[in-house]
Amino acid sequence: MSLFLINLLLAIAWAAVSASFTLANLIFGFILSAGALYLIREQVGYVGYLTRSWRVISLAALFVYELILSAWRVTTLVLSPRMKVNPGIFAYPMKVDRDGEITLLANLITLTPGTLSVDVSEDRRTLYVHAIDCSDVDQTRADIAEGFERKILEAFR
Amino acid sequence: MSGGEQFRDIAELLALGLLCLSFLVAVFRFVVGPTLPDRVLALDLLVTVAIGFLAVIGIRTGFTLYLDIAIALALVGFLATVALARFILSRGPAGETSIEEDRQPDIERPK
Amino acid sequence: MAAAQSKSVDLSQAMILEPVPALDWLVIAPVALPLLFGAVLLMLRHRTETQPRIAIASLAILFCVDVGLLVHVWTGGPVVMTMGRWLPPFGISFVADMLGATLVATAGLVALVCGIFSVGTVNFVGRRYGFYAFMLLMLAGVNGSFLTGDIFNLYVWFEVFLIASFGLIILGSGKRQIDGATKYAILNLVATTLFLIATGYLYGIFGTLNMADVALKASQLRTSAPLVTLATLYLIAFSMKAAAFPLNFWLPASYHTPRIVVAALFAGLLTKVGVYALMRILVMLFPPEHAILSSLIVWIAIGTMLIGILGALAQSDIRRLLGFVVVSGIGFMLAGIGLGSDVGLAGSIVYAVHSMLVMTALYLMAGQIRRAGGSYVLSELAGLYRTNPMMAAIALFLVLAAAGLPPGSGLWPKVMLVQASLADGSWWLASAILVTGLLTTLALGRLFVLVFWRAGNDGDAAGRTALSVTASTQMAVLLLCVPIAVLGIWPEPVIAAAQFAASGLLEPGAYASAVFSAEVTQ
Amino acid sequence: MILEAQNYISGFLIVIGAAFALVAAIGVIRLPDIYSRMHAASKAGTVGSGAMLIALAVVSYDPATTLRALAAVAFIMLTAPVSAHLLAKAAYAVGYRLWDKSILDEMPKVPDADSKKKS
Amino acid sequence: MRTLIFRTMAPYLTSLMVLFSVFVLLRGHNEPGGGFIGGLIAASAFAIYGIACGVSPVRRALYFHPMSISGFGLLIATISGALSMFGSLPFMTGLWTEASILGVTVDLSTPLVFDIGVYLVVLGSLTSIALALEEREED
Amino acid sequence: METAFSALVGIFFAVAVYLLLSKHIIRILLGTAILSNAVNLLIFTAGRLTREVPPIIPNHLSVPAEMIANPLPQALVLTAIVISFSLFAFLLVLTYRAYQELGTDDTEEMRVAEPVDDGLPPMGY
Amino acid sequence: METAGQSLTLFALFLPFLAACVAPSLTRAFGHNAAWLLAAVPAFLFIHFAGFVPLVTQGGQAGGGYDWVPSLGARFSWYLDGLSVTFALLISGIGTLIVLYSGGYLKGHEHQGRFFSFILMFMGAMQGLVVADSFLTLFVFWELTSITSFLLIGFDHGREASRRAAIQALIVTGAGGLSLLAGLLLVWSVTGIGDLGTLLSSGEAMRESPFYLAALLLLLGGAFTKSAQVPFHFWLPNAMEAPTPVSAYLHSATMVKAGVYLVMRLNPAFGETVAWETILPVFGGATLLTGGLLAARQTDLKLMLAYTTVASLGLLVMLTGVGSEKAIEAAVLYLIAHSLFKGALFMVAGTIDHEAGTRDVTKLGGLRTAMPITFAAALVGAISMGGLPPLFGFLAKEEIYAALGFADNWTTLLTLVAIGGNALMFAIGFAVALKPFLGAKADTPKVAHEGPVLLWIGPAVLGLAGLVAAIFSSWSHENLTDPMASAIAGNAVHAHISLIPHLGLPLYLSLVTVGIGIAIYVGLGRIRAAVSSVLDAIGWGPDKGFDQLVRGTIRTARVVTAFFQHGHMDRYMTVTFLVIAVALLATPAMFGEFPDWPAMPGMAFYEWAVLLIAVIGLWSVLAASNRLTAIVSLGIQGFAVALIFVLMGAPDLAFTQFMVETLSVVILALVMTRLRLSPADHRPVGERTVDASIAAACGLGFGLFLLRVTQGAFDDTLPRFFAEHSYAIAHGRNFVNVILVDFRGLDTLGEIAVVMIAGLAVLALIRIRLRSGDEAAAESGKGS
Ligand code: NA
Ligand code: NA
Repeated sequence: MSLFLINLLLAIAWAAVSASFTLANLIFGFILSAGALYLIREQVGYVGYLTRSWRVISLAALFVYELILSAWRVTTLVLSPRMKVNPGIFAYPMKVDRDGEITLLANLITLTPGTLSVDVSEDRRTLYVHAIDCSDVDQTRADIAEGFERKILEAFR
Repeated sequence: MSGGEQFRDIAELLALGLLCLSFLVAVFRFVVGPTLPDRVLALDLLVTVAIGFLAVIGIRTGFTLYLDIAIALALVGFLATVALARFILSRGPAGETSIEEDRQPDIERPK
Repeated sequence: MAAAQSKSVDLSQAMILEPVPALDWLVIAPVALPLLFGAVLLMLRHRTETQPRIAIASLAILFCVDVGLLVHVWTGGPVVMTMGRWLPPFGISFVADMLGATLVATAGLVALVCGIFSVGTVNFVGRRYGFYAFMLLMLAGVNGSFLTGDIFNLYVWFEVFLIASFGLIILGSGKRQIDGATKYAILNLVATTLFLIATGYLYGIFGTLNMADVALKASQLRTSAPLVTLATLYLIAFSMKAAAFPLNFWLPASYHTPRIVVAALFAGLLTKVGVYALMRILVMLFPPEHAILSSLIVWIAIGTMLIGILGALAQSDIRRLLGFVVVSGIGFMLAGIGLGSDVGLAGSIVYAVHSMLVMTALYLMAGQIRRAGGSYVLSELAGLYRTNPMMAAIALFLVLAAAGLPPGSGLWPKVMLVQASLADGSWWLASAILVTGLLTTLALGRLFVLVFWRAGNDGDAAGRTALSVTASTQMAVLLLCVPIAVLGIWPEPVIAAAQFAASGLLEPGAYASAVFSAEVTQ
Repeated sequence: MILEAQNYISGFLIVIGAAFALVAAIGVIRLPDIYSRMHAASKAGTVGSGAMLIALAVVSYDPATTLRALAAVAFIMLTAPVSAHLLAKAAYAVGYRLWDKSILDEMPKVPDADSKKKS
Repeated sequence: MRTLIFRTMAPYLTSLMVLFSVFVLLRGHNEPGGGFIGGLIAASAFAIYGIACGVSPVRRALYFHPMSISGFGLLIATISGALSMFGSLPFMTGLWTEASILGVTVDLSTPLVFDIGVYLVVLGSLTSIALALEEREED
Repeated sequence: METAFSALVGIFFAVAVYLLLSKHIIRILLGTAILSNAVNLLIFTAGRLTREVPPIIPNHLSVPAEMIANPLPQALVLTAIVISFSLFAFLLVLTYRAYQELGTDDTEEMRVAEPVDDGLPPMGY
Repeated sequence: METAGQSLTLFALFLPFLAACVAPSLTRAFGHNAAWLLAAVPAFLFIHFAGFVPLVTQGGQAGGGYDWVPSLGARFSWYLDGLSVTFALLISGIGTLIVLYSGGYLKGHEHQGRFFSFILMFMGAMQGLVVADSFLTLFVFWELTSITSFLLIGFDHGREASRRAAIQALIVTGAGGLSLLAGLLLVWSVTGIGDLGTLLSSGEAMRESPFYLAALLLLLGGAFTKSAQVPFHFWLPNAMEAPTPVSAYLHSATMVKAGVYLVMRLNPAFGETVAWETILPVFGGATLLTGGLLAARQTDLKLMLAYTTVASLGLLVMLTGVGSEKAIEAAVLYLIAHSLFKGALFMVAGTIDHEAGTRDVTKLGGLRTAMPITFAAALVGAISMGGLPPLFGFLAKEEIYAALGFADNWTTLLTLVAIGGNALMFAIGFAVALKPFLGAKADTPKVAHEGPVLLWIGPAVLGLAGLVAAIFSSWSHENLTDPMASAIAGNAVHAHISLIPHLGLPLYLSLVTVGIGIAIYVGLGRIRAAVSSVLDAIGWGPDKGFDQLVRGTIRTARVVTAFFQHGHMDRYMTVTFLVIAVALLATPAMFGEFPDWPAMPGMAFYEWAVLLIAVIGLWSVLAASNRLTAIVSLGIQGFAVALIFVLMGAPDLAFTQFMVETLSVVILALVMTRLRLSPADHRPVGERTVDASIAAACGLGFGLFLLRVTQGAFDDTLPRFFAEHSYAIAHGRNFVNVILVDFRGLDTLGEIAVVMIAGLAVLALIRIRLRSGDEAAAESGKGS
């Protein structure tokens, strides 16, 4: 993260010297300083920064995709004349154990199709998830584990 | 008026209509309840829809300043839900029934 | 610092360009200073030892400023300052005419005395939770109400002193206090809201909020706009604020519940603002409508006087008794407003000054009685003359003053009001004033006799927490007695000021031209 | 050209967004219990408002406005799940039952009144 | 309300909202916003913080007592109005000056100071109310 | 438009007053909240209504180009909103404390300040 | 005008009050001997006013004064003519003696200084009253006499009877004072005359006014209460609770005569009308007989004297009412005589009480040897009171009968009344003077001795004065009687009566009187019993009525107060909104201020939708089955209002409204968490209907009025000004904000003060929680 900060500071410095604080100039400055940081990549561990950024972006992309999908699912469900729902709450054993990651996971689960985080257990190992369709819980668990949870671990570990 | 503008104008009116419907439907859920969390949920939805409404009004009038209100709603609107959730939580089991229990005169009176 | 913009804008179209004489700042100082001091006191909330010193120093400074303003107005006519130097009616004007300045000075004195009294009576909890800050801000609100020349701004100051009074009334948080405060708060809120409602209508009709501007425009709109209804709304709102019958119930329901010094402060300051507003808005801005409503007001006045004093007779708790006496006094003030003649209005104004001083002093005296006798209840009190002769003498003096007997101050407004009602042919009103005077004598005379003369039952008094009366509280009461006595013996300055003020209300030309003088000179 | 495109895109987005909003509202009406309804509200509602904000971003000529619109979307994404979570948790904790045709409940049963204070 | 999720999110949301509130405050003179709204948002921010993490962290974060902040707000608002005394101008006359900070010219004015006072008052008072109520819940 | 708003304001007032006439402080409190909204709408309407054009000068102009909404009632209402909110907060907490101290929010039972039978003053001298 | 003389008179008028201030310290320093020093004050006054005697004997008047309240046209002024100078001399002269007497009577009393102070104040008030010229001066001194006599009567406040008497006197004379005030102000407003001097010289001004009768009744209300005329006579005997010097002073020479003074004073302006000549004699005569009969009933020396005082006052009023020159002369003579003998007798009674320890005439006897000087003084007093030569009382009585005669039916009746009254007074006078001293020596609580000089000097001097004045009658006529009578009559009057009896009707009538008097004296015991039994049979009198009136007033007050101040919050609210509803609907109906029929509003569908949401929100607040739902419902309408602001071009408002609604819900939720509420609205249906009607009326009224207001033209000067200058001068593009921080920044300043105070108040509310019993501690201010 500190690299990101340095990057940002450099961008601001750019904006200051070019005496223009417009958004475009800032973005331009950001890209410029990212390039500049690339030059000193060995000293500052730039590769990790780059790949991590990529993973975060990929997580975000997954999220957006899932979100739109989820909205669509809800739409079809809600608008179907005969709503077939098998709701219920299932327990999801988490691999992530940091507060931030748990939170992120829970929130992502909430925003994605058919699932909604209700609570985290006291020991922070289990996430209780409400699902619209509980007919195949194991599959849902696997989806989460392979999807968001894995991506989160990739992005932040 | 260009075709795009015309399209947008119709889209705006259509969107406003849909949003108004959403409002009314949410309000309906609010009125019928039946539980307190249902009402809170309806209120939360109203805030979410209002953000969209502000965006549409912003587009329609050309005053993007309504955006700031939308941002504020996005940030602060959930505070109401949080507070009400907290309220539900601390009202004890079965929020509504306890209201009926309160009918009984055994309210704790300070000595 | 460049005050204005250098761009080529014709400032004279928008602003008053003459420099403001330093002395004109006296017109805003009674508001700005207490706000400033109040803020400082709030920031020093935890320094409960320093607070009283700062507060009393502030109150003393303020009183000096108030007197300065009074002298300035007396010698130079109304003082006007339009905030932000925008031309009136675009900026908010503050106008100190004789009426405002007199009331501000009286309020300053009352507050100072209560401040001194509070040193020995308000404990550290009270100080910590803002007694002095509330007091100063309440004073700011009251002064603002007396001085502002803008109706919406008047509403704002009403709210300032209202919420400050809420703060004061709950300070202590006893059961009675909470109960009284609830009723006080809700009913007052309704009254203030009604004021705001009326102001909303007023803006819709006139398109302006400046009082002088409204006064000028009202004559043009008289045939087309619903001004009688508007005036009636104001009448109700301010009558309620002033605790006039039949909307007086909030006062007896609450004034006996807070600390005595708070009650004293309320009795001195709050209801008078309602009376003031009635004079300012109803009499000055809407004379024909006032004339239409005048007989109604006279009957309200009669009802208020009698209901008030009957209530006082029925009470056993001294504080409740005094609350009703305050109500009864409001009736006297309304009488003059109802008559609407210059003598009547002047009588009301003198009565207002008298009532501010005397009612405060009486409440403080009730506090002294409580300290010396351990109770507020007549049936539990006795024999204080023997133990506190000085206090008894002061109490008697105050009783006389309140009952309108010489050498107290109450005599003069009573004389003026009777004179005015006779001149108006309002026999009922004159009779009501005199009967109320007599009943006041009975109620307060009984109080004096029972509390001070009745043989003491020492055993009982010892059982209650009787405390010695401290020098600072005694001094505070004495300090108030001085102006009461002066007003009783040599009332000329106050009466002259009141007549000056009353004629200002009836012929607001001077007021309006003072406000708009900037335009005139261009 | 760009202007026209902006108009079409934004018009499309707002209609879509409004439709999602309506879907969310209908979901809140039709779904059987509070927990299911929350799905509709938190997802469709968020997407709906997000779409309309993006439409605003699209039509604005001012990069600052665009940025703010996107920030608004981000803020909704940040807050919506939190409020949904809190509401669901609170409702469950104090004993609002799942729909009686729910097929699964792996959440530990509500321990009595004492635990609610800790949570 | 100390759920892990909420507790983790709240500080970020709070700082975000405080930032936004300052933004709203500063642009109030030209766009919707100003001291009130900014103050309301900031107070909401601290309310969220308080609900999520308890009152003490908020009190520590603010350092001063919220009511003192409020008092300070009133103080500077009044003083900003009174400054015009030195120019023989009426109370609350706007005084404008331009300061150059890092080559950027910034309008400094008494109305701005006044608005900041408003912001602080609203922030302080409402935060105080929210915290006091929240605290009451805890005992 | 003013007609519809007048009707709306009337409804707001009617509801507010009906609540204010209740015996329970909580309902009275709700009444005051609605009352303040009623008043705000009243002031807003009294200053005449204009659709959708906020009183803000666009960046490239120095005076507004078109008819704008009247900013003055807006400022007044803003002031009134904040004030009534402050009062509402106070009243709410007061109600809470009243409930704590008196064990009720029924005004019929809140008879501490004005007790039901409060003895006559001494009849003697 | 001689300003030195003026300021000396002013000084003389203030001197008693100054002396009153120093009296306590003087007494602390010199003990009872301070009386000698303090008596110098009235003595000085006596000398000062005596200086005017030459002037008034010439029929002249002296006036003077200073501007007091020029705004009201009121001066502090005095008017000295025969009437006022004579009164002034009586007051200051007797006052001197009373001060001395008090020195002896209250010797060693712990509050003697205070007593001196009161009596000097009283004297000052009385002095001012009789010389006052301007109405306000008169009224102020009049009220001061009531107040100071309240203090004196209540001096011995340890006893309830004392307190009751003090309050009674204050209320009765206070009521009279107010009546007097009304009368004076009425005269003032009718005639434009504000001082006695002018009024007397233009007597017809008032007599010809349509307000004559009203003014007369009001003024007599003052006079009759002060002078204890029936039916207000009851307070005077009760006032005997005061220490004896007080009774002697107040109830002989002075206060009670204030009413008589007033009547006499007004004679030139108000007299010689049918009303005057009917009312005064009727009330006076009734008082004379009532006083005499009631006196006969008493056994307490002071009470006997008190009731005869009532009788004497009746006689004086009656004579003044008759109004002929002779009658006025008679009144003057009797007034002077009465002042002298009644003062003496009261002091005698006091001395007996002081020395023997009782005043009960049935328990006294044989004191003549122990108290010879007192006996002598008593005898002299009684002779004068009985109208026997060679004392001044004799002259008075002769003149009375000369004035009345048997001219017509009316005067015959009055004559008979006078005979009856005088005979009763004769008997009682001698009863007081003889019974304690003659007969066998009775056992008294204290062993009686002659009192010290301070006690007997007063009665002795007074008795002597009565004798001297009678013997040198031509001198006293010239210097006292004639000027006074002339002043009362308004024209020069000369008295000729002297100690040398002339055969004629007056003498015969005197003899008849004496005869009846002796008969009464002899049968006093039986008469006492008879009167007592009659009064017991009646069982009610105005004195009892006073108590009933006071209690009745308090009870009525209680009922009235309970009706209006019932403690029911909801009824307070109902009244409030009822008043508002009536104002909103009745006023426009009366003054034609209802709106015109409105046009259909043209609004977009989404605008209607938002309005609909608002209405539904309101409805759901009302319909909420429990209050928690109602609270959450509150959010809906607030939210709708915010949307309305969005649609109506008010982004700042919408912004604020959204924030405020959110925060309201938050605070509500925070507070409600701990509140357990009783269920929803449980008003009975009837009450709900009433409330709903009032609410609907209010809503209708507000809505219609708003419609009416918006139908008028709108003056948009202000918004145009803001639009023009907001950016150019105030550098702001957002008008609303510029208004808030600049154009109307002061509103905002007040508003943030409100916000700040609310924060502090809430903090105080939440934090300060008292345990029960702490309330007193909080009040006491401990712990700071
Ligand atoms: Na009711
Ligand atoms: Na509100």
